[in-house]
Amino acid sequence: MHDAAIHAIVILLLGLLLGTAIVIVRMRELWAAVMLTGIYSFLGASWMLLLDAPDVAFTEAAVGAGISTFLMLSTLALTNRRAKPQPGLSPVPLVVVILTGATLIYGTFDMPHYGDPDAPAHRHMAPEFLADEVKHIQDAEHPEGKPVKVDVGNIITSVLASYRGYDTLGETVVIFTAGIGVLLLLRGEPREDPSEDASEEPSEDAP
Amino acid sequence: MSIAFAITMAAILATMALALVRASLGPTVFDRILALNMFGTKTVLLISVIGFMTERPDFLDLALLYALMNFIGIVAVMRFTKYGHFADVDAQEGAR
Amino acid sequence: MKQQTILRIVAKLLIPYILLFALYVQFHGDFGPGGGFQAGVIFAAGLILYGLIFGLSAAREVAPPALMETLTALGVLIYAGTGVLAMFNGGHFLDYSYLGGHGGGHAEHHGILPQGQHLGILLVEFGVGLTVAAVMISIFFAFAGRERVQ
Amino acid sequence: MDLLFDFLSVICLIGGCCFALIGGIGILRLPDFFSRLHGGGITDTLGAGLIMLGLMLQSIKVGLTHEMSASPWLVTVKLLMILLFLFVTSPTGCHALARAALSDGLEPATVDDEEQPTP
Repeated sequence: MHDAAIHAIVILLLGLLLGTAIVIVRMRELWAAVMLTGIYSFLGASWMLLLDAPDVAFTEAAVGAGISTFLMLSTLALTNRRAKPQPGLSPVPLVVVILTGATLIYGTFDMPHYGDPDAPAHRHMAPEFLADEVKHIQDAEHPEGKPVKVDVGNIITSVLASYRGYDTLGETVVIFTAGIGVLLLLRGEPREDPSEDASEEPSEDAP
Repeated sequence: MSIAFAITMAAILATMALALVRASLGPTVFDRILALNMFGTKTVLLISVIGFMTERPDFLDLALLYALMNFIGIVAVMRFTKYGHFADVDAQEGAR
Repeated sequence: MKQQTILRIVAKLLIPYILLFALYVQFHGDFGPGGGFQAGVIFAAGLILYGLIFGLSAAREVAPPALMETLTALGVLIYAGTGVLAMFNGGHFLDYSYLGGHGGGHAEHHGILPQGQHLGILLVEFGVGLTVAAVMISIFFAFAGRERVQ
Repeated sequence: MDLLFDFLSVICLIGGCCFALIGGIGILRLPDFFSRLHGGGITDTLGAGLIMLGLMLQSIKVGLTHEMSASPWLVTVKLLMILLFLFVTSPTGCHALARAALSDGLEPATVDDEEQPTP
């Protein structure tokens, strides 16, 4: 009963996601499309939560609801608020998308079932990560030869920050580089600080 | 209890669907933002109920986060629809 | 937006909690969901809310852009520096077990948590959070400071 | 005792569901923006409040039966904080929205407006 209810909820959620995606595609007002991507992110986070991935959902929540809405809106502020209407509809993109989608879905048939304990992902490295997690609970019984490696409550944090420290360092450098890139692009010409002369500027610049 | 949680989740999802319809129809800008506001609240509720249904109460951190972040999204959208940019407007806005 | 009293007061009420929640996510990430990246984003979101309500110049006073750019680099430096510190203590790069202060780096005493790992993860997550928050705030200033190009 | 808590919490949850659905229908069916605000208001305050109250009763029930663990009480406090934030942010959003709509020149529909197109 419990599992059936969760499955039904997952299907409803996916249906809502699909509906949101269709609405986003049909929206000509770009800011409204941005707003709807916020809604999409709400639904996506709920769905990830149902798949038992709270850390991914947490990232989605932190980025999707506030920051990404704001960033996309500020991009719109610098470009254009409405999408250009497409003159004619060509069937080629639709065919390409349907073919790609069908191929991807066909590919998932070979993937292990959700939560399958025999899946390669659960047999290769995961037992080692998990074993280190439980070790501190029964630490007293353990023979001395085994080194305790990571002993942090959240497995995700220990995997990300310790086992895959190089990876996370690389990601941090990527964020750093991206930030520097955006700053270099948007600070192209030296502008007057608008905080100082905001009172004069509009009267001079106003058309 | 799990049936009650499932019914609650279904009702919340139905409300979300209604809000989504309003967000897509919405004749004025403000209708859409109102629907977004409602959608955010419903997400907070949905996540809380999911946390109870799957017996993982640490999911509530996520609901708390959404309760806070939803407000930021709404303020950003409202400011954008009003001014069209995010630069300082206090001088232009005057005594409005 | 500054003229809207209710919005301003509520924002004033909320911003401390958003920042506090970011710190909670940052330092509780070892045990609950979340970590440096999420905490940085939430912290930046708090400041962005401040900027949206009280104006860009007020936000620039709270978080000077020059300082933000420095912090961007400082976060990466803290991360890499933690790794180098482990090397100085005799381990590999980013091998936090050697940060424990016991010298040999073998912290597997009975009942004692491997302090090095805790310390290392804490430092590294702090570096990530610092970089992410500073980058997000810098991007906010960069985007919001520009006017529409027509 | 458990049964009482379960009963009360189911009543709260179902009540919350009803209010959420009423608000959802309201936001879809009401004629103009200012009346749709009411639909949003109902779900955001009474609907959210009742559902949160139902969840809180559940966690209080767990907290009373397992005295030694502190976690159910933490859950209750977190729910209370979520509710508090919702109660603060959501009406503020509605208020700012209504204000923005008024200053944008959107007029609330009145009875006279409705009579004119359908004489």
